[in-house]
Amino acid sequence: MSFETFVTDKTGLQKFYEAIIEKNETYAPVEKFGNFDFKRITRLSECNPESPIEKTRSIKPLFFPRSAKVMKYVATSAGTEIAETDKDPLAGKRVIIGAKHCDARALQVLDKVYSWDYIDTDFRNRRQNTVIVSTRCDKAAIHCFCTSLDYDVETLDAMDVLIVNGIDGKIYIRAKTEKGNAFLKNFPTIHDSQLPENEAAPALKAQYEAFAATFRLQMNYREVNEKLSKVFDSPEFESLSSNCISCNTCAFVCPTCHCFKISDEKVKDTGVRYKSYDSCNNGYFTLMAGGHNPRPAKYRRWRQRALHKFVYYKERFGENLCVGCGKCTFACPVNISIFEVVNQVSDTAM
Amino acid sequence: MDYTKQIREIATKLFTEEKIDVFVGYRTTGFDENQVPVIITGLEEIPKLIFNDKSVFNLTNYLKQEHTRNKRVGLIVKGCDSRSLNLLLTENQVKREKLFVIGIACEGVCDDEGNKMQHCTECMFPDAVVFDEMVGTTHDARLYQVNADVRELASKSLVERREYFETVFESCIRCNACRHSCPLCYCAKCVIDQETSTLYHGANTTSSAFHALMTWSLHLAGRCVDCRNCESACPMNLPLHLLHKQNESVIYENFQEHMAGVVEGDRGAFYKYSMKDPDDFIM
Amino acid sequence: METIVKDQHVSIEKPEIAAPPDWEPVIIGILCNWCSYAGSDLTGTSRIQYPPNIRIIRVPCTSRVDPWFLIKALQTTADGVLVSGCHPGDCHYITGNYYARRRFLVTKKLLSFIGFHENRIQFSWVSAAEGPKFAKVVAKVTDDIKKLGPLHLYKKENFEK
Amino acid sequence: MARVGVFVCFCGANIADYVDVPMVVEETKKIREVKFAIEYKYMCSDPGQQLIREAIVQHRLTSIVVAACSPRMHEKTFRKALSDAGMNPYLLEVANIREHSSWVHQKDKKAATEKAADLVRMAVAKSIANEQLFEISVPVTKRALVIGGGIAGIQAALDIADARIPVVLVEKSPSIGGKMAQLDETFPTLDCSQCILTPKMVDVASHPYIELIPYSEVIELEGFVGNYKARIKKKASYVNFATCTGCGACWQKCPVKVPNEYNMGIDKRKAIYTPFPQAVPNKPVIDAAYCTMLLKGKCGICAKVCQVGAIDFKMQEEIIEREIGAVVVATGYDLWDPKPYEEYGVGRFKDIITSLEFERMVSANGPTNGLPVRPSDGKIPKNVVFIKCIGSRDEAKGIEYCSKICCMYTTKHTILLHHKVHDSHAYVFYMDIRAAGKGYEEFVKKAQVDTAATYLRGRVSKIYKKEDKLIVRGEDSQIGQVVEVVADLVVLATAVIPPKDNPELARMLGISYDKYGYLSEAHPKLRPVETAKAGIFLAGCTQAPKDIPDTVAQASACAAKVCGLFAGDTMKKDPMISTVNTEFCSGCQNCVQVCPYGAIVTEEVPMGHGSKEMRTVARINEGVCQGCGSCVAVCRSMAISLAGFTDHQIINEIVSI
Repeated sequence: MSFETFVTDKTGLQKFYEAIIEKNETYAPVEKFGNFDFKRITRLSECNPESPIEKTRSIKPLFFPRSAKVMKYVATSAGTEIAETDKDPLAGKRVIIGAKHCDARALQVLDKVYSWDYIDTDFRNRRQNTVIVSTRCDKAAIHCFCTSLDYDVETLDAMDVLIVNGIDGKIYIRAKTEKGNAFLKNFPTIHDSQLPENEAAPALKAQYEAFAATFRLQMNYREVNEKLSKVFDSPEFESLSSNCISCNTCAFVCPTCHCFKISDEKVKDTGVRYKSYDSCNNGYFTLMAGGHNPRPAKYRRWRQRALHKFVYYKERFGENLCVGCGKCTFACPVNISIFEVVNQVSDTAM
Repeated sequence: MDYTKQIREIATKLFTEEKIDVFVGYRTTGFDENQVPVIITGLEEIPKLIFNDKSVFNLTNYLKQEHTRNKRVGLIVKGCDSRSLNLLLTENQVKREKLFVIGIACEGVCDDEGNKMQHCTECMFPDAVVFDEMVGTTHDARLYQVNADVRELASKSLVERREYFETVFESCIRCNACRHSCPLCYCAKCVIDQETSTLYHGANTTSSAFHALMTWSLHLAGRCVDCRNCESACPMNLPLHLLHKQNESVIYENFQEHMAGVVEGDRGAFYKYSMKDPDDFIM
Repeated sequence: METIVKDQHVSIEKPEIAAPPDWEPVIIGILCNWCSYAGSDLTGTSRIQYPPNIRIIRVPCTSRVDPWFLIKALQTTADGVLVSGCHPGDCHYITGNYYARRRFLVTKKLLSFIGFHENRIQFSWVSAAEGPKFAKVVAKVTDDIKKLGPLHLYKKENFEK
Repeated sequence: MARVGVFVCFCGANIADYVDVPMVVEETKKIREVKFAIEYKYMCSDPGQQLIREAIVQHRLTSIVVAACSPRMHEKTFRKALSDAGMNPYLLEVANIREHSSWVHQKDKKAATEKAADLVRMAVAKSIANEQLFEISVPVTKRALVIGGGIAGIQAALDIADARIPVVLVEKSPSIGGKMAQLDETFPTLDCSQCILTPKMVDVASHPYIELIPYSEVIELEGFVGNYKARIKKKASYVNFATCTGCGACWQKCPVKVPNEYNMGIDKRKAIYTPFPQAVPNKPVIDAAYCTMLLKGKCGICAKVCQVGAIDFKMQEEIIEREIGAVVVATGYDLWDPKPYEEYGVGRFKDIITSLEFERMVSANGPTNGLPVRPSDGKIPKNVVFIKCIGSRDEAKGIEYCSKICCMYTTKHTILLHHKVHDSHAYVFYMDIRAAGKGYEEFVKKAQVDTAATYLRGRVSKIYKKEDKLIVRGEDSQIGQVVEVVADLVVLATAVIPPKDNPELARMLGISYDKYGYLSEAHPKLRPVETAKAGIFLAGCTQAPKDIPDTVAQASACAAKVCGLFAGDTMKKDPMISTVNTEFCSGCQNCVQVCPYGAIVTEEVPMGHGSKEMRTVARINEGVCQGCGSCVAVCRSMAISLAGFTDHQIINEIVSI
């Protein structure tokens, strides 16, 4: 299915963004300490919708917060009462602008795990109530490899509205979903510039091709998937993980990692239960109450991380749990590249 | 500053003479200027080794990792790294006889953009203080100066400082990368991970970030060597050095202690005292 | 007694939220068993009156006080903290308060650096004989913190007064 | 889940008048863990305690909170009540709602009540984290080591031995007796020093419970209170004490003459010698530094004259080990060398002597037959100037403190001078006369009258020689004039200083010493004989300058402490001490660094996960730990916890207000 495409210029886009911000609860990349994190904004000047890839955190926290309050309780001699939980602050109707397409794709992957045996209603509500406006990148960053994975970046419909900076200098705004299409109807200013499909498609394709040509990293994901499923006992994991310092940053910035821990904090007689990010690279991640830890060694945790991304998730849900965004590699203090790791390990497969 | 040749020569000698089992150094990423720490185990890997002003990461962190445990380790240390090594030796975390330390007379390292890092411009001890072999030309002693960022922030009003740090703690995502990348954070289980309902701070709230970072910086007070591994690891680019440098300036100015890790056997200001310590802040 | 380190830049925190009219600060007092706790007992037996805002926690020695307690207190229940111990040289455990003194100074300066008013974290030496001094110290700390208003900075979410 | 019982006391009207006690009970009942709460008039009374005992059984309580007076008052009482009910006494917490609330907030009942409720809430929260603790018992070796055989060591050894506790008395020199044996008479009674000391020395030698090891030094002490092991180095005396009869033939025939330390070098002794005639043990030793047989292999006369063949030139030093339970350190003092007083001509003018030299001269068994003489010409001096505070109270040249005994012995010296040389005249330059002590002031007053000595208040600025006299120029500050005294002899009252090897000794014993080198007591007022290290006690001048009565009193106090320590077969200790959770211990040894008692040692434990590798962790010696918690606060991994004040307990208190 194809939706309408509109063409505009820089000022038009700016007006479009301003109109979004004015009418909606809007989230956008806001700079803090040289880093872009998605925050609630009220003015366009607060954010940079075209923030650099390597410095932008994913939009995952807007759907799966870094720490979410599960419940609040009061324990007295009269018994333990679950206090009235606050309304989910992320459940309202909202718009995200400046999202990267890989981040949007990551949500599609996460949808699978969140609506599998148990449906996470919070996550689903947040997804349903959010319009994602994504700008297609012009140039791949050094660790990007989204074009090498099991989704087509060109036809990707994970975002509701796609903005493309055409190589002709024009800016194309295109709805990618019904939700996006309906959303665009609220902005009459850009309607004047509707393009017929036969004009829009080549412009978008041309931009994509120019973009796709900038990738340093290329791989054949089918081969990697295939080979990785056979390398569980590869000694390569040990040497590849040798310079990992188990800092967990990769998991915290990853747009698809979804492991969490539950913790209680109690003051006086009131307690709050939080659900917060955790990382399988953490040595205590698999520590059990009895003291047994099935993954005490670093390479085992590393293997789990790599294989979960490229083998286990694929086996269960048919998709890679990696969208090729390169965020983990950008964030890694010792520059370990997941791309290198999976490729080198799969090379050892028979 | 490019000591690749010397490092490779020394590493070759060490492996040939079978003095070490592993060597911790740097290699290029293969695609950009930046470097990856690398643990090599034999002569055949020596051509990977490199050392220049992009060799930023403090390698003493690897002394707490399982790949070097109970092995004879060859190691490259810059001035700051050597101070953390000194503390690790003092705190009985590593055995000196198991190490072969290549000390660097460091000219300062550069960030991603190629600019000299701020702490290198302020560095008091660019030369390694612990080493078996020294590479480079040594420097004269430099005077202590309060970190420029700390000075600037301290000159602001209380409200401004509070607002600034509220942003810092709010931006923290509690990934604990700062702790893991710190060579001096080697506790079996960190105090902020202790699981008792009233003690536990695993949640990622501003309050818990405040708690975690404050506790962390106080545990490093008088010990932080300003290698900035924590900042390079922080995915949110938080100015973590501010906390450490603030403590350092208070300690240096009030207790006239040595800088952390400069003197062997010196554990840092919190583990000793003087009768002459300031008392005027106490009623 | 009169020496309180003055914040050179601003004398008072800007209260984020105005104090309710009947607001009373909560001050946590951590006292060493041998001097200050005994001194506070003496204040009691001498019937010297002081403001009722302080809640006292007994520890064997000020060297037992981990700066972590102060952080935890400010983060949860307290509007201000007072730690009190033996005068230098009088420590029941010989050197405890010397170690504590260093930690206190660094902690106080660090907390002040990140935006807590210095008067929220106070220290005193009160001997077992200084009942009147203990009352004065408490009165002063209470007064200081009343001026500063309720502490909201980094309070845990589940804390309600 | 915890089941806490709360008992709130009215304390008659003391609490009830200012705190709404029933309200506090009501508030307390709201706490989840509180299963029983009640108020009572006097909790400390028998019926009050009975209430606790009954409730423990009836409500299956797991911890108890009593809200009453200060825990410093009745904690023990209530702990006993818990014990009586079969509950571990350390499951008690006391909320101090009297000293901390009702008595100090008498004008505001509402606030006092709120505060009391908070204090109870905190105590409840703490008590939830309370653990059962058990009194620690440490076995003791009932043998004491006394280091130093001066009057302090002698007195301590005798007192301990009289209580039928074995004592090992180690003396560095060949004979016990110390400085007191060099004195002639003692103030303020002018008792003959030898007459009162030597019987005690003989007692030591003959006491069945005292093992006297002379001519020896303690070189190592390991272990902890009740369980020390001392290594004692016995120097080679080259005389077999077992066979030597002490006849004296050897030293009479010995050809080598050596300055006699006992007489301050005024006369000579031999290379084989007994320090003084009444020495105990009265056996000679060979001074290896002078004996020509030992130095050059020539002579050996002593061996030839010895009828019992006790001389053994091949004797080697010997190491003796003794298991002991407590140590009394009584290493005495030294005298300050007045050399820095150059303007007095110290070292240039022979007729300037120190007080102890004067003391030896006037002593009946001294080198000059009991008469003071001028070292320069051997004449009896007529005008003698005594100068006090030589080194004492002198920050510039000497030490800051007052040596305490000089005023008194100088007074004694004026009397002795008067007795020995009737037509003499004494001049005393003094700063103050400090005569605090029983009979001391009277002694000084009487001496001033009897001897008609001239007391001049002021410092001496210069001494110079004029013909064979010494001219002492000083200030008489009372008339504000410079005075000059023509003196035949000048006696300097030099300061008391600690023995120079005190710091080394302190390090070996693991105790502390002050900036002068005096060994430090645990508390200047309340624990003056204990050191910070349990089981090590101080007697005499090694702790600070003091006179003989004070020294003897302190020595006896040490003996009482040692006897108290050894009263049972084991020592009982409060269980509120630190313990290490080795799982979390990273082995950084910060705790070892800050522990004031040296109570923390390291040990090796397996790495875990079935690994054969070992790692180093800290271990607390429960016999030594005093429970200050210094180690807990410096333990970054939270591996150490202090029973009764765990992190969990304190945080519980903080978050429950």
